Amino acid sequence: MKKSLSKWFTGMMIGTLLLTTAGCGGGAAPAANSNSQGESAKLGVVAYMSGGGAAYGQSQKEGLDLAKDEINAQGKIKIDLVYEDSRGNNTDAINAVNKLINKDNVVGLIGPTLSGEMFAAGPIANQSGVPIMGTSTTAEGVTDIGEFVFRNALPESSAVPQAVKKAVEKYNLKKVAVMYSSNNDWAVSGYKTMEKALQDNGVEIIATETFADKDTDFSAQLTKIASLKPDAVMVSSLYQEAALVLKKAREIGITVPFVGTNGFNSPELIKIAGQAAEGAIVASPWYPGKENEKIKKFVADYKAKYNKTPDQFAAQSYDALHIYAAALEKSGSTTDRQKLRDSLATIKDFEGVTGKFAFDDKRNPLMDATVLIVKDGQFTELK
Amino acid sequence: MDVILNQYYLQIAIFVLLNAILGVSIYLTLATGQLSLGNAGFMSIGAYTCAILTVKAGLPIYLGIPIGGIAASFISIIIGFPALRLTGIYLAIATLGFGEVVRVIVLNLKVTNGALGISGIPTLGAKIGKALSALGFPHGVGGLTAQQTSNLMVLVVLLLCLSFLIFFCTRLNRSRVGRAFAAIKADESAAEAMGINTTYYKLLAFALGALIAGIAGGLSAHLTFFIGPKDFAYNRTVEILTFAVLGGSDLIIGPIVGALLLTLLPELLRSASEYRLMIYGALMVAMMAFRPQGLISEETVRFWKRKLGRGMKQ
Amino acid sequence: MLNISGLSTSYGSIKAIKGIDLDVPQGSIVSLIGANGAGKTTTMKSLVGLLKAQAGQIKFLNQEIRGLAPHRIVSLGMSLVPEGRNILAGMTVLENLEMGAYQRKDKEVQADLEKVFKRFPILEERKQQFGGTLSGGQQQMLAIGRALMARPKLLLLDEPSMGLAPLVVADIFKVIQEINQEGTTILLVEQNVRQALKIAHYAYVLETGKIVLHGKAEEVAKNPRVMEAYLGGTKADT
Amino acid sequence: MFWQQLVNGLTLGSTYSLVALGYTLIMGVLNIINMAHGEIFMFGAFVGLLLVTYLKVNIFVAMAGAMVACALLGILMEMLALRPLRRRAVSDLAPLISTIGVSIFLENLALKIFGPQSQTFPSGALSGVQIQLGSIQISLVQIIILGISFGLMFVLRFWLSKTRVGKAIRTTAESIDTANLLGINTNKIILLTVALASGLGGIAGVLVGLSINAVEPTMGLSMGLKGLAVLIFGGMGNITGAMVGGLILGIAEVFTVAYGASSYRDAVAFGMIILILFIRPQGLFGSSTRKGGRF
Amino acid sequence: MTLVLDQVSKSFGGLAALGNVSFTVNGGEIVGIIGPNGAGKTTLFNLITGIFPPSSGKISYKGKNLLGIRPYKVTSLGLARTFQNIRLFGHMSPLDNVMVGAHCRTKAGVWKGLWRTPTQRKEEKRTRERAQALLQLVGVENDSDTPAGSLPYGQQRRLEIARALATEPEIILLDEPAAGMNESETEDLRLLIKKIQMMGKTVILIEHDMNLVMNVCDRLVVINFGQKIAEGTPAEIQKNPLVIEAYLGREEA
Repeated sequence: MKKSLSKWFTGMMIGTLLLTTAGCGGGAAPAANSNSQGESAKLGVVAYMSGGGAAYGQSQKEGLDLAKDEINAQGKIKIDLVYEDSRGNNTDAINAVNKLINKDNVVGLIGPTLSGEMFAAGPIANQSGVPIMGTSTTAEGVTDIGEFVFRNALPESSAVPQAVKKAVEKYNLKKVAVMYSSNNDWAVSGYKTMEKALQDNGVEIIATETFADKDTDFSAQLTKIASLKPDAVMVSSLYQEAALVLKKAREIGITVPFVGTNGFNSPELIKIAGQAAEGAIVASPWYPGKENEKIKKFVADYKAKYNKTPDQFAAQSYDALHIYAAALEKSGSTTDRQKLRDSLATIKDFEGVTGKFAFDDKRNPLMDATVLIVKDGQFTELK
Repeated sequence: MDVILNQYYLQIAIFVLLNAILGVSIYLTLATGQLSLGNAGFMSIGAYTCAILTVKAGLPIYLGIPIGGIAASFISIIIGFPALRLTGIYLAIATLGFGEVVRVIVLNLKVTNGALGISGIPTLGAKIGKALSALGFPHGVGGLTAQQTSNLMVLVVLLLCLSFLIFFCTRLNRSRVGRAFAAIKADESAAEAMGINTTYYKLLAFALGALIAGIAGGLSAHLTFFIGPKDFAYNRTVEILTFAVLGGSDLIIGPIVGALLLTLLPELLRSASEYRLMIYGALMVAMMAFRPQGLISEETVRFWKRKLGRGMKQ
Repeated sequence: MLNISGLSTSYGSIKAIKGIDLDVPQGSIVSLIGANGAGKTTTMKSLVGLLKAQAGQIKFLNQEIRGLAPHRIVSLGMSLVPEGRNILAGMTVLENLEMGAYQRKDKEVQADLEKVFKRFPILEERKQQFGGTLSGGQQQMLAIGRALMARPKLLLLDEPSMGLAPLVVADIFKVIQEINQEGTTILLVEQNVRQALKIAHYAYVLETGKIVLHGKAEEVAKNPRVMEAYLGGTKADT
Repeated sequence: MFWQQLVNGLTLGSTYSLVALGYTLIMGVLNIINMAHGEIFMFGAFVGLLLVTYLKVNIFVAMAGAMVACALLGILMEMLALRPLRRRAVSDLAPLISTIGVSIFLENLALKIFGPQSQTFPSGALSGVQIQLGSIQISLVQIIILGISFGLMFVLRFWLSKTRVGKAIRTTAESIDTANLLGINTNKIILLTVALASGLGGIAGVLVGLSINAVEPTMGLSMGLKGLAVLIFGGMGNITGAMVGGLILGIAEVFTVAYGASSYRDAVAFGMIILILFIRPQGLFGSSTRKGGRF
Repeated sequence: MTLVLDQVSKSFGGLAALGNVSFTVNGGEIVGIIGPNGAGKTTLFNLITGIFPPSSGKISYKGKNLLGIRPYKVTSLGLARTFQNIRLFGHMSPLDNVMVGAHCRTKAGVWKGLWRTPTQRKEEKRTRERAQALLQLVGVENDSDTPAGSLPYGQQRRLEIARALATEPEIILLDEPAAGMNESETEDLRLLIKKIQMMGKTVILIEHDMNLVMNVCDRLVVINFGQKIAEGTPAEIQKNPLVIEAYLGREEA
């Protein structure tokens, strides 16, 4: 009985082996580029949908799905989305991009979620001549990959200085402490921008402490910082660590303002940190509380569909698809990748939920950020 | 032909080969019965050394990759002396710890650019493409696009690497050194009593494994345009381990088959991506319960030899 | 009490015992003797279920016990004092003895403990010491005492004299005889042939996995074959 | 600041100790490293969270619930992933790999069931309460964790050394064969041990979840690796070792941040075990041979 | 006087396994070491071959101190052994097992093995031929499809001897080579041991099979409770009352 079970198992595994090898060769051949008009445009999405960062990919998917339904309902242009999971892993991102380009024959790409993934997968799209747009890849140098690489994610270099400047003016900051997640590329990039912005504003950095993603204990860093009595604390990290930092800081009696990078800009921050999030400052193009019809409608629709407030990952993805739709409309083809790229590059005066938008000559977004502060459990504009 | 030359399949084939090389690296250390979970660490040493040399110092790739491998094996010898006194689980955990320490050091060094990693690494494909156009084939060869040609060339390069490794290992297995490895794996103290300097051969296997992992690291840097510390963390270690576990580590073909299966499986399971890792985990448990020696063991080969041999006679 | 027929056990492809027939009548001491590697320990381990026998019958108190888990066999009243004693080195002497009575829930455990201490006073002296710190002879006493704590109907002893000084060996054999006189049946594997045959009622001689000789102990003792098996005859060199 | 940092280190260390206790129990009896312990811990945190959030139970009831749920999970793991391996002669690496498989499975199962976002305990569930002792500040949850981990250590030690079942566990830990000969149903004892260790993991999950107040599916890995480091540092299968090792690791990490470079903090745990493996492979409190007392 | 043991003692964790054992072995002799189970015979072998060091005392071989020398070096000095519980490399073929034995007499490293240089090929060929000859000597078939671990018990014992002989030893230490063998196998073994002696090698033998020991050994050393209790020719030993007592127990308790 035991023997036969083991034999059966081996047989099954060998079967899988044969199937996989067969499947590899016998995959559907990609259809040749058809030029027929009026068909729906196929866009590929590479997102972090399983594993530790799946929360981000999930928000992005939700934002995209919402935008897709709207665009298709309008009927001017039809869009098909093909999702691929990148697991936050460079190799998987490369495979996903390759599959979308060469097997699914997509006309353009959205994603990947992480800047690191973009550095790995972006060159593939660029080589193949397929436009790719990051919606959350804020790191330095992303669009330097090549002229097919776009992003509508506001790089830290635009947002962070605004927040720092405003905070310095408002609270008359002289000396601050900085904390960042040192194993997260995106947070490190944010930290570097932050450091430069502080120097530009003549603020002294009295302590620089690091932690890692998924850390849960910040007592040592914060005790040290508390003893130095800074005027404010700057934090560059994802929302979970940021929220835990805020909580611990308030617990041990640090009451000064906290200024954060993009990671602060999430409803989850307030959800996790609760009362401790009060007074946290962040600059963001995305501000759900803004008096704007478009934003209100988006927030309401999103709430109706997913029963939660959209975060910036959702908002920026939502905008990204609308930008693509506008470009597709302009290019007049649902399959021509080069044309799509060229028309994307000329997008100007686009009104999205994250504000007025245009690409600069390096395919980075030109947009304004609003400096927000958490007040009574809500992001409100810091004036 | 189009199907085979589809860049998606070419790319997957390239990753299969890269992973197969990693599989060989863990196979080599396992050849003396030592489980090293430090291969991701050695891979990262190789990858960073090579990337830094090629990106910052402008060394050609064909020099950068072997130097990366040598750097990894050099480090392996330094930590191998104390580490190889440990056996079994202890060695596994110590090497796992080594990988983590390497990761933290990489995060903190300036030259590795911390968490931001090194981007814009020239790819093997691009280099080959350049060489091709220098040879007068700017638009590819024989009706293929330049990209297809260079990818195909990369594939050939990797295939050559892997073939050499297989050749190396089979030659090794049938030599004095290979027999010493096998003897140590079977019974370390009996091997020592038979006149084998076990420390030397264990260290040799360890260093060879690190060398190959380092070379694989260098290759991977030039295949993925970008490397960051996250690429060589715990998950990578487990991934490399599963190649050997699934395929079997008795014979060199085992980890290679394991790498093939485990690189293809995620692509096939793309539609079931949420369940992909759950299936992975369950598979590991089932393997240990039903076939701890892996899919391909010496018995399997013997069985098929006998069966085919009989078939031939009939 | 114990009837074995056709018992065979293998390690992998190597057959260690090949069809053994053996009877242990109630109240007796039966001695199983044989050279190293003859299969004595394998036999003992097969009886208590530590090794899975491939074929044959093991009837204990008229119940088939082949294939039962060891703890079930212990609860039926069979205890083995293994070769090498297997003292719980990291537990105290007292704890070792208590573990002997693991399955018992009756109130006489304490009384039995006193009995063991009376039989082996040294154990009482050292009852708080770790088992691993005892000398070889004391460990053997502890192992026997521990087995007795289970109140076995049949006690299996695997080489109780191994590695012990002659004086201690004599003591151990005396104790074995006493235990038997108090009503416990004993199956004894021994290398110390002369001693073993002296206290045994019946004896079986095992050679390379087979019983080659059996009978009343005194008859076996007189058999020249036994003498030869242990000290060897001198054949002419070829 | 020194004293405050010491307290920080102790409280952090006590969470490590709590996690390491479960590791050490399984290591002691089965001589394997349960790589899935971190994920069991994570499940415990979720079960506690769900109980508090939806059934509005008292936090101690939630701990009991998490303990039971994790014990059941442990039983499943023992029956499906460990017992089949014991029946045949496999290398000691097989259970290591098998439990890595379990850990991957559980983490992704949790991602599927609970979603990737981190979740928090509702306010009022003990978290956030601070106590001031002179210039030193400590949170109530941390005191509870410290208390419970020390309490558990003493209870466990007492239970293992004085009770019948505890002694049976120690006997099985010394030798499964001898335990069998003494009439102990070793399969049952092993099942009990794994269930107990997993249950302890569950309690640890709730407490740690409460203290950081963020529960998410990948929290098991980092905590699991820390627990693993403590296990090896303190000595495999040694309860005192787990306790002291956890505290030392906590203090070492905190002091690395306070007086060294915070960015090297993650290297401390593994640096420590590499060091200890070279100097004293059996760990701080472990004995060099299997002859010495377990636990 | 090739091998000299001088007042050798060994204790494990306070328990004495061997106490002040001294004897010498001369070139070309067959010396038997006998004694009841647990007397310390295998410990003696482990001390000689360097598995662990003695607690006190000296061991020297051809005037060379063997203390603190690792087992593989001891083997290359010319002392090879077999094990009481067979320790073949179970998955390897019998031929490969024997070829492993030739390790310390050969040189080719990774590089030469990879490119199969002429010297490597020559060496490999010589090793193979010698190994085949040794297999023939001990009477084990060279079947590459049967791993050593699946051979019959008696063949495994003889294969271990062939493997030890492949190290080209001057002294070969056999630890219970006849255990588990039947009478005719034991007789073959006796002839084999004699042959090994004829090859000019010295044999040290631990054995329980008294027929074998008495018939093959030139001299016997008897160990009981870690002490040497007697030494002499088989005939002397058989009459020694101390030995009889050690084996059969005392006449009167």
